[in-house]
Amino acid sequence: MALAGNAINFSGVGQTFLTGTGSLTALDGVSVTIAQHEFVAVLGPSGCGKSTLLRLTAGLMKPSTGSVSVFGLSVTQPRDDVGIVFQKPTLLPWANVEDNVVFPARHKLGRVTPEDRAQAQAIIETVGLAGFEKRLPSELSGGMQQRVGIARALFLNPDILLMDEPFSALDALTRDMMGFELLRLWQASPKTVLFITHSIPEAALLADRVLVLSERPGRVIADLPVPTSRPRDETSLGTPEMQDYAAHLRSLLIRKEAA
Amino acid sequence: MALAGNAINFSGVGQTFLTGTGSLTALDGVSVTIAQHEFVAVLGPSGCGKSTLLRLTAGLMKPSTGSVSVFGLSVTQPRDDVGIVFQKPTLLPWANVEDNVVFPARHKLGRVTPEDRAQAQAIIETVGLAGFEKRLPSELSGGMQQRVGIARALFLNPDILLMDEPFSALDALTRDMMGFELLRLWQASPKTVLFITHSIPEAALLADRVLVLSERPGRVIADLPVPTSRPRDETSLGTPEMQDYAAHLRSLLIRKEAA
Amino acid sequence: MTVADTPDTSSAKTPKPATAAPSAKTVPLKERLLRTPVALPLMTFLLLLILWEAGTRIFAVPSYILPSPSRILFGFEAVPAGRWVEHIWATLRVALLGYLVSFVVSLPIAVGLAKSRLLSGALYPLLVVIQSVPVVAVAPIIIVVLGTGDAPRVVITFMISFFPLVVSMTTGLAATPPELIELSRSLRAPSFREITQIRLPYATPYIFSGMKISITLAVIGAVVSEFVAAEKGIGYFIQFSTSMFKLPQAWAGLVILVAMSLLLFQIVSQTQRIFFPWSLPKGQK
Amino acid sequence: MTVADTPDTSSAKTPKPATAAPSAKTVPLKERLLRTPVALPLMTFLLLLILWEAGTRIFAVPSYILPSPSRILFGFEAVPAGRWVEHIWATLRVALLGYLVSFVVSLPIAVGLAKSRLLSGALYPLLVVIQSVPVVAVAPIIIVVLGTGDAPRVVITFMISFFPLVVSMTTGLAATPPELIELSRSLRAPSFREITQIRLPYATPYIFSGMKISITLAVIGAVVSEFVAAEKGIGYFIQFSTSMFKLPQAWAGLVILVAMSLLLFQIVSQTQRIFFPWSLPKGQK
Amino acid sequence: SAADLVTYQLDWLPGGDKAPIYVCVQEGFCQEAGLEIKIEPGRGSSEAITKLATGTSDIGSAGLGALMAARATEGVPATAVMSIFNMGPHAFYTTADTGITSIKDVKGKKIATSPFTSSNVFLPLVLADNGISEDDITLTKSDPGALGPLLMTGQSDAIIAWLTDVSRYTGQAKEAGKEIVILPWADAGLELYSAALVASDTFLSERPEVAKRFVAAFKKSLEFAYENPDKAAAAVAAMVPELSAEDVKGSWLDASKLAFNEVTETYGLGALDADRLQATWERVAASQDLDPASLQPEDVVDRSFMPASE
Ligand SMILES: Nc1ncnc2c1ncn2[C@@H]1O[C@H](COP(=O)(O)OP(=O)(O)OP(=O)(O)O)[C@@H](O)[C@H]1O
Ligand SMILES: Nc1ncnc2c1ncn2[C@@H]1O[C@H](COP(=O)(O)OP(=O)(O)OP(=O)(O)O)[C@@H](O)[C@H]1O
Ligand SMILES: [Mg+2]
Ligand SMILES: [Mg+2]
Repeated sequence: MALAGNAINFSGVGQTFLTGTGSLTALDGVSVTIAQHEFVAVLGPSGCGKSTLLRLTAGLMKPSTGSVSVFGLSVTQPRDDVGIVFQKPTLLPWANVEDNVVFPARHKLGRVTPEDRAQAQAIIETVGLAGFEKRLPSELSGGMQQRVGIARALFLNPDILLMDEPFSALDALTRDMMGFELLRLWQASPKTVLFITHSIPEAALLADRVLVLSERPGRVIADLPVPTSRPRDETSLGTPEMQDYAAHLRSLLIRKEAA
Repeated sequence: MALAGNAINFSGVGQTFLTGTGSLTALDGVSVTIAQHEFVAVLGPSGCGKSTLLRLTAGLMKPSTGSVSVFGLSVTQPRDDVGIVFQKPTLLPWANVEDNVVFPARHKLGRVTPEDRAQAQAIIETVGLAGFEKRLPSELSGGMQQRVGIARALFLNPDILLMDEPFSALDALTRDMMGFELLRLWQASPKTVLFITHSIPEAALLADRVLVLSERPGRVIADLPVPTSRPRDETSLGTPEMQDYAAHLRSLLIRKEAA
Repeated sequence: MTVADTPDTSSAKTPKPATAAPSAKTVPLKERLLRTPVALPLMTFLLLLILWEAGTRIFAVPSYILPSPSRILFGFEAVPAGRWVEHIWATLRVALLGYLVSFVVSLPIAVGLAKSRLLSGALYPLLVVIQSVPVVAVAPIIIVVLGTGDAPRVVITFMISFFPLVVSMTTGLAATPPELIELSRSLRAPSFREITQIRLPYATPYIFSGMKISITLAVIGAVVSEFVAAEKGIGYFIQFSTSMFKLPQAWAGLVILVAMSLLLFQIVSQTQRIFFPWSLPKGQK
Repeated sequence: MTVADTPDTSSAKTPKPATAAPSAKTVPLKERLLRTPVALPLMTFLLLLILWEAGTRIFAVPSYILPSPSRILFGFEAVPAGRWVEHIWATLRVALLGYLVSFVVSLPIAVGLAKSRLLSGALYPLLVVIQSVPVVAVAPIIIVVLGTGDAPRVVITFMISFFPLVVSMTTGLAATPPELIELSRSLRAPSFREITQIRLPYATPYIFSGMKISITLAVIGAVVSEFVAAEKGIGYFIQFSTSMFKLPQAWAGLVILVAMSLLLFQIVSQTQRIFFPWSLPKGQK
Repeated sequence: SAADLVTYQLDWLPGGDKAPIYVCVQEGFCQEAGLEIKIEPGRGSSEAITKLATGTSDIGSAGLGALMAARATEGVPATAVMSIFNMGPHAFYTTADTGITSIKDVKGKKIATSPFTSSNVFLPLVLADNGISEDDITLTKSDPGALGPLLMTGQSDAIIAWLTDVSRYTGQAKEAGKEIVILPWADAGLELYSAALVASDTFLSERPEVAKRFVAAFKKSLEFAYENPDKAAAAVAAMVPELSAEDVKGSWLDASKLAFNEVTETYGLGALDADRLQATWERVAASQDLDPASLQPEDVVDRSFMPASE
């Protein structure tokens, strides 16, 4: 896949929150560039600032220091070409699955066309929720809810897809299936993906590159391209090359713990 | 470890929900016996009724058909000797970490002793939240919140521990650490554990036995003892025996998909 | 350890498993009673009526203090049916108009209060002022400025009923989960759609809570406005009958007034139940 | 695609990143103003006062329709300070007592309503009845039964102010996440602790929303009770002055009444802000 | 021995027209009669009569018409023992610029009245006496406080108010630069008793001696107040801090004309003349749609508590 130009650029990004009991630095001096159509996974211990990094990219927050730019323009507000899957499903409790998926159209443009509905139907099938179109979120299990959230983010076919642990609530089977489905989607209509995860195999299987963040304040302690070429499948993880790679990632995460 | 008597018994358990659009059978004919101090993991696709099984065991729900008994007594209401880790963290937003952990004492008995606080402190350290005792849940990341939920379930030192995907929101590192910590706790003070998870390696690493549920309506399609003896560590998963075992579990889950 | 024989009696809070799914039609009587929104209150009222009648008879309560239900019944005959209808319509019209105005005015105010702290600081005290001004004190201005038609009465009704709506709406609009607001911002949707498609639906339970309070206040407002300026209406009728010492007739008016409040309250409740069932707490659907 | 120069203007809803953490003390003026709960409303009031004074002068509004602020100022002199204090204390006492009674009575009722649908069906209509009965109509009974002390006035205040509390509390108690109720049930905690330690704290935002409405209604209730039966109190004073055609003096009473409402409202708001900050929506802490 | 406690019920808020009872307290007439007085403000005649009937108060002022209606409809246990105002206080108020100079002129005019004043029930009778039908006028009802403003701003041509408020409306008219014109209904043939001293039957039967002493002291106070309006005003102002002596004096002077007039000269102060009572009842019955036979006006009064005239 051709990587043309830069999609996302962090330069010297730091983020400090004011809390009730003082201030808390979540990110510190993060400088990373992500190329167009690149699939980058982010690993890091809980609370290190991964979600914060994603929020900054989405323009939902302004960095305390440094700057974030997307397609060469400084990010000062949310953009049209970015889709987000949140860590929590955050569905509309009063809308059924289909209405939740087409919600971006209704919300952004104020109307939902029959094409939108057809498109939604296709995505709902992709995420394995066919037959549940008319169910309310409260009638779904946690994993099913998260899949609706993913479908919603895909709905507008964004150039950049920001995913905050999208598969953590899914069962192993669905997780793998969704992972490969995501890869298929990504190859069919190329997108730049920033993918936060807690799973080393998942990162290794899906990404072009993996960023490892340190414990809070989050800094980039490693930026490693995945050694295997695409297309990948379940067996890809079995190669010694990949086993080493996964072990290296693991050691990076553990090393931090020891420090 | 000596397995003395039966802890949990499901016989012909089925559960049907009334929904807005009809009825939905979540579990069907589940008959399983879990011995005392046994660690049983439950795998199954999303929405198959795993959380429902746990709720039935906890006495939070009555089965539509069949019966559930704990220590030989039919479960008709919650019991004192059962601790639950919910799929969502469900913390009290107004209470800090420590107060959330000691909440079972305050809620059940109406008072919190200094010993309770000391006990809570020890558990908070175990789950890696030392230093966050006075933080409110809203100031924690999702993973940290889940760890508070685990600490709370451990607080009353229950005989039976019911855990609903307790580690799914944790990062890989913490996840492993917590898994081994759970094993240590389990060995130090033996408990019967019913552990729902989406992760095959996790199930294989932690459990004595793994139950695999089918897609909805959930039935037990496999009940397989883990072939490796304890104590286990990271390397245990690497043995060919375990590789086969994991592959078998995976195939069971996938076979269902094909069907 | 005690294990009760009758299981799960307190399970009203958990999702109800269909314990007997196939024979779901044999709903127990207690359940069926609960589902009828009319039977139970009716029984309560009948009981109270009987107690009331018995009490006034046993203690020989003079009817100028508290007439017995049977005497109140005669009060209804004091006025021809057509005249009752006129009175009822006068009060109902003002109450509904005032309620409407309250709703229409409260909505933008609540949106403003919820979105802007600046506005909130400036506006909230003003609202409290309007809410706390007793109508009698400002009646002269209202009447001189608005004349003696429906207008002053609607304004008075509005003044009395709008506040709970504003407070509940504002609380509700601010209670939306921040993630959904982020979703809206990330879509760069126009701000009004954040309101209409996310905040307002989320505020629905709060809004209905305010609407339930306000609807009864609107009736009170209409009555109070009739004390201040009217020649028709149930409030006017009650006050007039009292001043003529025609107490059974005044109490008949009171009964109608209460029935009107109950009816309107039920309409608001049922509107929520029928059109916004997801906004009801679990177990009340 | 347009990228605005001034970023993040609408970020009031998202957690505020400390954009300039080290120099956090240089809070911009706008922010500082917003944090002072007094300055902004005060400015609004001053502005209104000036408009009012100017308006009455320019249009030569006679003082028997709307007295100007400067004339109202003279109204304060009509009565010696000690007498003002007596009036204020009489109203404040009844308002606070009635509010207290409302709260104490509403709490168990709301718990009952939230926990039992049977009770709910029987009780709700009764509450609506109490709420919708105009005080004037039942004042004679209340006075005959309770005498002429504070008691009838407290009861009237209660009747006027309790309803929003019940509705908000009930809504709030029913809004607790079902998972937490399951936690409580799994601990087999006594039912009252489910209420005190889970449902009530969860209902806090709703309860305060009700309390804010109720506190101003309690003042209104005290005033209305003084219209019906009193020889002291701000409401009595306003009624008295109005019936004596002393409008500036009545308006002086009105000003005091409004100040009292505002103060009590602020006390409730600040109580929430100080003691229950977690119950405030994000961005208002 | 300790003084007897008597609770005196006003039929409205304190004011100049209620001066006698304040005189009774302040000038010591009540004390001389061995009475200790507690004054309860009221909210209209019906409310006052209810309080008297239930024994919450012992004696007080209330409209005789209201008492008759209450007796006829509910048989309340309260009785009039003395008349205070022997003329109806009802009147049209208008301003000179409207050109209304007699009651006949109100035909076709816009008239405002307060919603629940007893004047409203007599209005049709007065109009009929003057050959006007109710349809000939446009009647609006609004808060008493709004009547003055409506008249002064010209939104109404005339208002219906009581003669006890002459000085207040005159004051408002002056502020508006207008001249007030008053058309009392009594001049146009509406002859009836208005405020009377009404006592609880319990009070009369259980403490008749106290009642007698009170009525005597009250009558004395009434006379004193008429002769010494300044002292009367001072007595009210002393007990009601919200009122100044000037305010009180004006309204007492207005009100005292209802107690001291040609009727008083004919029958004596406080007298309850049988014919005039009958006339009052006929008017009340006609206006409130009551059966004239439902009440013997004589049953409503008890003249035995009046002091023997000197
Ligand atoms: N609004 C906020 N106010 C105060 N602190 C915050 C806020 N948002 C995040 N934090 C803190 O910043 C740190 C990073 O948070 P973030 O949510 O980015 O972590 P994360 O890496 O996504 O964690 P997880 O993997 O558990 O989701 C955490 O310690 C958290 O407590
Ligand atoms: N209260 C309820 N009312 C109706 N349907 C329900 C209810 N609770 C659960 N269900 C349905 O029952 C099925 C099983 O639910 P359950 O939560 O047990 O699944 P699960 O196996 O835990 O799923 P996940 O892995 O996604 O958490 C789901 O299809 C769900 O929609
Ligand atoms: Mg996160
Ligand atoms: Mg589950």
